[in-house]
Amino acid sequence: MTAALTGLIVVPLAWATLAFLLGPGRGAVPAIVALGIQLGLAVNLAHGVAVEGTLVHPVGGWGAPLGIDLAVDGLSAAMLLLTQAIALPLAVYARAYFKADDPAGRHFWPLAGFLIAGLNALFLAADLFNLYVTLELVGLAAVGLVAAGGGAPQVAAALRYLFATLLGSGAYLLAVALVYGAYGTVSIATLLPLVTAEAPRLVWIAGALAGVGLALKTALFPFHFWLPPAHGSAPAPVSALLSALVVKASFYLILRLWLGPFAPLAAVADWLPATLGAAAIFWGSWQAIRAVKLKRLIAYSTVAQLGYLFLIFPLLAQTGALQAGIMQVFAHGLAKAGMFAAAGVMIKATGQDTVAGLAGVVERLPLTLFAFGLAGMTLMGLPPSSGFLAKWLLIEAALAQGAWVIAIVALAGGLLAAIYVFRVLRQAFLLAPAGGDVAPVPRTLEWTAFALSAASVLLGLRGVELMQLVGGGG
Amino acid sequence: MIASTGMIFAVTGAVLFALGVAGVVLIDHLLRRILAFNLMGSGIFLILVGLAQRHDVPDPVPQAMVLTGIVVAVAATALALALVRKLHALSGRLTLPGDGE
Amino acid sequence: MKRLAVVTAALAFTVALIAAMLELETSPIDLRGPVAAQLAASGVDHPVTAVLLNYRGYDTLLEIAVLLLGVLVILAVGVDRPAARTEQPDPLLETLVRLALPLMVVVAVYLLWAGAFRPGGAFQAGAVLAAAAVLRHLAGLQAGWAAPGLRLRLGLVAGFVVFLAVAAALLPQGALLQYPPAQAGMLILVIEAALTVSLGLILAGLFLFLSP
Amino acid sequence: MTWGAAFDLLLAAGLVWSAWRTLATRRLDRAIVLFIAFGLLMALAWARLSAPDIGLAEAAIGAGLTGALLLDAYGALTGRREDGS
Amino acid sequence: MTTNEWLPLAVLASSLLPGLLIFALPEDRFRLRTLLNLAGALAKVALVVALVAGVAAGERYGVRFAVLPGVDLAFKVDALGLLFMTLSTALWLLTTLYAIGYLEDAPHRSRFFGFFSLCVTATMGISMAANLFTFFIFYELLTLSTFPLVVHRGTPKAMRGGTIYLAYTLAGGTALLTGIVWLNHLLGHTEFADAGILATLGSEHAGSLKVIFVLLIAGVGVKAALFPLHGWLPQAMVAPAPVSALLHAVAVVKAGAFGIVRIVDEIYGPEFAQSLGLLQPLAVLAAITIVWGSCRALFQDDLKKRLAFSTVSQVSYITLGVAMFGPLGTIGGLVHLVHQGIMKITLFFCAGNYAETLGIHKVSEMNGVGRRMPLTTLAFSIGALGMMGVPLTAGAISKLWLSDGARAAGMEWAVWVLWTSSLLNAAYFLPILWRAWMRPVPVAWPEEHIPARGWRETALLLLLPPLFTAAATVAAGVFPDAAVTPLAWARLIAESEYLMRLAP
Repeated sequence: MTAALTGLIVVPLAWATLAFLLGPGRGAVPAIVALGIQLGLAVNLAHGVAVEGTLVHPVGGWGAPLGIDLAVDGLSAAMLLLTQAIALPLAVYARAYFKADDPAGRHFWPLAGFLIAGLNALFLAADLFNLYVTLELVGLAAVGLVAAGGGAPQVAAALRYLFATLLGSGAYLLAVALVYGAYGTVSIATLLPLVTAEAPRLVWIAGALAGVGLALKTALFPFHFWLPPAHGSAPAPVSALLSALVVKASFYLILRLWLGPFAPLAAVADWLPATLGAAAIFWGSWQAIRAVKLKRLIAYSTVAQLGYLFLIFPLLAQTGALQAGIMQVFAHGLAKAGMFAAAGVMIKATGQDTVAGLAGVVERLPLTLFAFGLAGMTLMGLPPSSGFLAKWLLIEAALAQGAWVIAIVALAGGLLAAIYVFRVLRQAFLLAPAGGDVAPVPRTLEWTAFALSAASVLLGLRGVELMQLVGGGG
Repeated sequence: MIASTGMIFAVTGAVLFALGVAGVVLIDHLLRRILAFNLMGSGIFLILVGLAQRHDVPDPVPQAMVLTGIVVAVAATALALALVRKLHALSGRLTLPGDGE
Repeated sequence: MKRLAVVTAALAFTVALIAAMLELETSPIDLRGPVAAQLAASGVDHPVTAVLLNYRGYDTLLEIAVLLLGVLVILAVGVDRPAARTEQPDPLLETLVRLALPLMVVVAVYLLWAGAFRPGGAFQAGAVLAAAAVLRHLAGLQAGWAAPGLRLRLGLVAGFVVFLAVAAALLPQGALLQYPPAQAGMLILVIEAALTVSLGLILAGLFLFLSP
Repeated sequence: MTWGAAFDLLLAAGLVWSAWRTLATRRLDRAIVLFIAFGLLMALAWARLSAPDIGLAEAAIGAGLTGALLLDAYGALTGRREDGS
Repeated sequence: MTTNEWLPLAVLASSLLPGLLIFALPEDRFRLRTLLNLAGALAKVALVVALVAGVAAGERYGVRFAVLPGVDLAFKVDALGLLFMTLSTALWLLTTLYAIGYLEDAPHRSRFFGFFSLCVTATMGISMAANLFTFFIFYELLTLSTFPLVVHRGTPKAMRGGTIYLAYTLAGGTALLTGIVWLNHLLGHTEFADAGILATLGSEHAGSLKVIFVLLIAGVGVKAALFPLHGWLPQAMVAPAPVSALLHAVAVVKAGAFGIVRIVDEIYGPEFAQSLGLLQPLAVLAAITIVWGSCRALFQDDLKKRLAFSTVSQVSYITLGVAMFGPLGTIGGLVHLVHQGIMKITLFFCAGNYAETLGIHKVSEMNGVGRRMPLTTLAFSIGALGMMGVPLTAGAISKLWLSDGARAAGMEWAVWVLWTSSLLNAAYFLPILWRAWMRPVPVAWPEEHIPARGWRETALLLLLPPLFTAAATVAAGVFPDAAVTPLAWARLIAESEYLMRLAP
């Protein structure tokens, strides 16, 4: 288990470095092999946690608060599992997606490697300052992936993204500074008993700063402004990584702090995130419904889907809500990765990134459209899909605690999602325009997109293990 | 205790942070915005060390953290400058296009 | 309008923050004690270096990754630089730099070695090396770097690789980066030496990869 | 109030002023120079905070390298640059 | 895994696997596709026969998988489910044959038959669902898998129809889901059981249970085309004839009606529903739908539209029967579930034949078509007469039991509704028959695709299915008391729902 835990950090760092050494455009194969190993490690770790419970690893052997601890519980084990499970197929996808001469792909592998290393390190971190470093690692890698070899729109989007992420991590770092000032430690475990509802005002300010900073990184409404350009203009594999995983990382951290050290303070504000989440659902869906570009539509759908994650906060008194949140993280992660992958195929084939340009895709790329449809099912929360289970759990938790509004918002969100998903499907089912020819696309792209989307649906047929894993942790 | 060196610079840090954030939000010129970010960062570092040393007893832990922070900051700055220069080379502009969409 | 709102908000925040800082009592936990107590086992005599490379060495490891990332993104963005400046830099500066360079290298080595027991260490040493490179560039003795060849790439990652390798190799000790007290000093010196070179190259690269 | 405290306050004032000018001054090149000055003052502050390690790093990296980067960027951008706010 | 556990899964697989394989097939593999279709359909028939025999012999079939802690994907095969399953299996076989003939060298057949099989899989799931959770899963799956069929032609008109269909069904699905989760929250489970499961719940929940009932019925009412939720059905007429058959007789509408039966009889239970005073309003709603649908049908010149509104009216017979307190009504409703299917599919097959053979889409174009296509028109006439409830047809049996049920439940007015409906049915079917048989043959048909060869007025695969169902319509009317008729099953089911023995 220790080997798995540390391996999830060392292995990606190693192959990222290797990819850099091999030089531009190289390193796909080692990356894919390594990601296969990482997936094995994550499964092993999740199983270990499910059996033996939380595991703490004192880096350097000192142990907190002097040293830095790594810790894995059900929650982090689940996130690690999701990360590797999405990263592997996306790596296969990216290898086929980037042609040798594609400037956007020349530095993809080392950047992706550091990104995934950062994500794993973040999910394993149990130290507020160490979390800051991992946040920067993830943030800068993500910005780099958006900007890599891009034109003016990509670079502008990357800059906007960079400013958002720097501002966010700045607020978070100040929070860390204040916490250290107040308690003399940044180890979450050590802080846990120290922070009480009678905490000094400085700690409340810290909590607020951390919350705002991380909400900014998670693109929670109204801080979503940076997401659509970044996720909408990046190459498909990058958009997929960003939408599926990166925004989830900062959400995970919010959840971690909310349930952990800041729990005594969180109670006062629990309706705020839910309200913003609801706003995100409606605003994001509305923007997706009227988006002209396909990837823009999907990016706005991410804004909306992230809203669901924040609906759980007032309900966290019962584990059902946490399970609903994690199920939604999985559902959206897998589905959105699949959807961006599918969109990438359609755009490569039709040569344009517009919804209108999709007419006749059903004849040319049936498998890809099927993948898009399956991912759409999950986003709409239609059965049998993990999105449906997430919706079911959320509504049940809401009813159990008499929070009708949340149930209604969740249901309404599903219908709105249906509008923008079927907007795409309808267009694709239209008869192909005469002579509108499509470029050939590698089958690998189609199949990986399909695999991700199918996974998001199949998880809807068996969520027990995942729920038990999270029920035990968190 | 207010007159302690640590506290003085912690307070200074608070002012610098606010100044930096205000600059980041209000200034459109990208190079200046990067300057503002650096000011914000310096403010945070001062608070981190100053607050921890508010009794003027050196504390190596936050000092080490700030060393880490400074290095991260310079990496971020260089990265930002690279993007700004690329954007300028591609579009000739030194401000971000407003959300047209 | 926006300006006014932001400024008032910033002021209000500052006041609240300062007030809250002033009313702070002494913190329940004080790491100075443990830091000093474990210093003997840490392999170095300078507490900051002990924290940086031993107690919280893991942070530093990831931080080097962040630095590498910086270089990487600069390369990935592919800044097209202005053509090399043609006018000759004045010979005085040139000779000054020529004289200063060896001195700076010496300083760097000293800082590296000093870091074990007094202020200094890989970061400062690396920074000095980087400064030297930048000076050479400004004096026109050193062209900006194009896409790095294998040797340069090796140099850039060497420190990180050594650090990571040591961290992983120590896993059998029980934990990542768990130095055996006996060899701690030696291992840290090895890591710092490698880091000094790489940090020098990386920090210089942040500049030279952007310049003609 | 001791001399030390007085110096600290002076230094603090210098930091805030240089920071303010960095953002407020009209000319960009001057702003960058002010920022470098700010960095050097920071180095002093670190020394006062008995953090010489940071002082060294700040001087070399914060002021030196960052300053060089900014000036270099400024040089590269002043080809065709619109004037920002 | 025991036989009794995997048999239900085999029923699902027998259409799911062919469906998935067909998706993968290239367009031109005509024979292999046909083989897969028929193999699947026949295998399913065999399985169903086995199940019928087993259930009749008191065997219990079922299997469940945990999806979430405390929430199971659960299947069971009981008399009620089998009634629906048998109907759709038999009709699926016929519809497949018909569709093979109908889609001769039409484009995208792989896609069509793939989703076609998924539809039937969903229907099977609905019929075997052991709790509302499972029911909902397949209910929504049915929605999704029918959409591509409705928009199959890819014309803007088809898109409009498909969009309206989705708007109704997805909204309905949302209501249904709300009701189910709420119920699950109150009760801790949603398992179907004879005579219902809610009676145990304290009276303090009466209020919420009424609201839940409305939500659930609204949810399934959309597919059952219950007034005022029927708007999508006439719009969905843009679909090809086999799809219409699927929508109206085999799967969609039936799934809705079947859902109403499950909810009323096995979630609330007749007694409890009656005690909450829920049955009367449901009956009234059904009655309104019956009359309204018939009235609208009167004024449709488009043949398929007229048939569609007739469906709206006829399906509510089932709801009406279930809403009558007492076993007789239930029997009537269940019998009609089957009979309406047989009769309506006959009519749609025939409508399809007219369109495919002679390009006839409107009633006004049907003059003398009986001379040109006597067999088809004969089948059509039988179906139409059945709809009116003319003696010696299946329709007569349904109406007989429904009327008895109405009297037994003390709902005399319902009898009048039934009579009114019969008259209206006559009013919109008889003119068609008159035109078809009595009017002279026009100079030219709108557009003749298939020339007549001797007695074969059209392609064989188009001709046989309607003839077969027409024959079934008559058979069900002439020998209602034979051993394994729908009626016999319906009696068996009604007995279990009311936990009683009926006098033979």
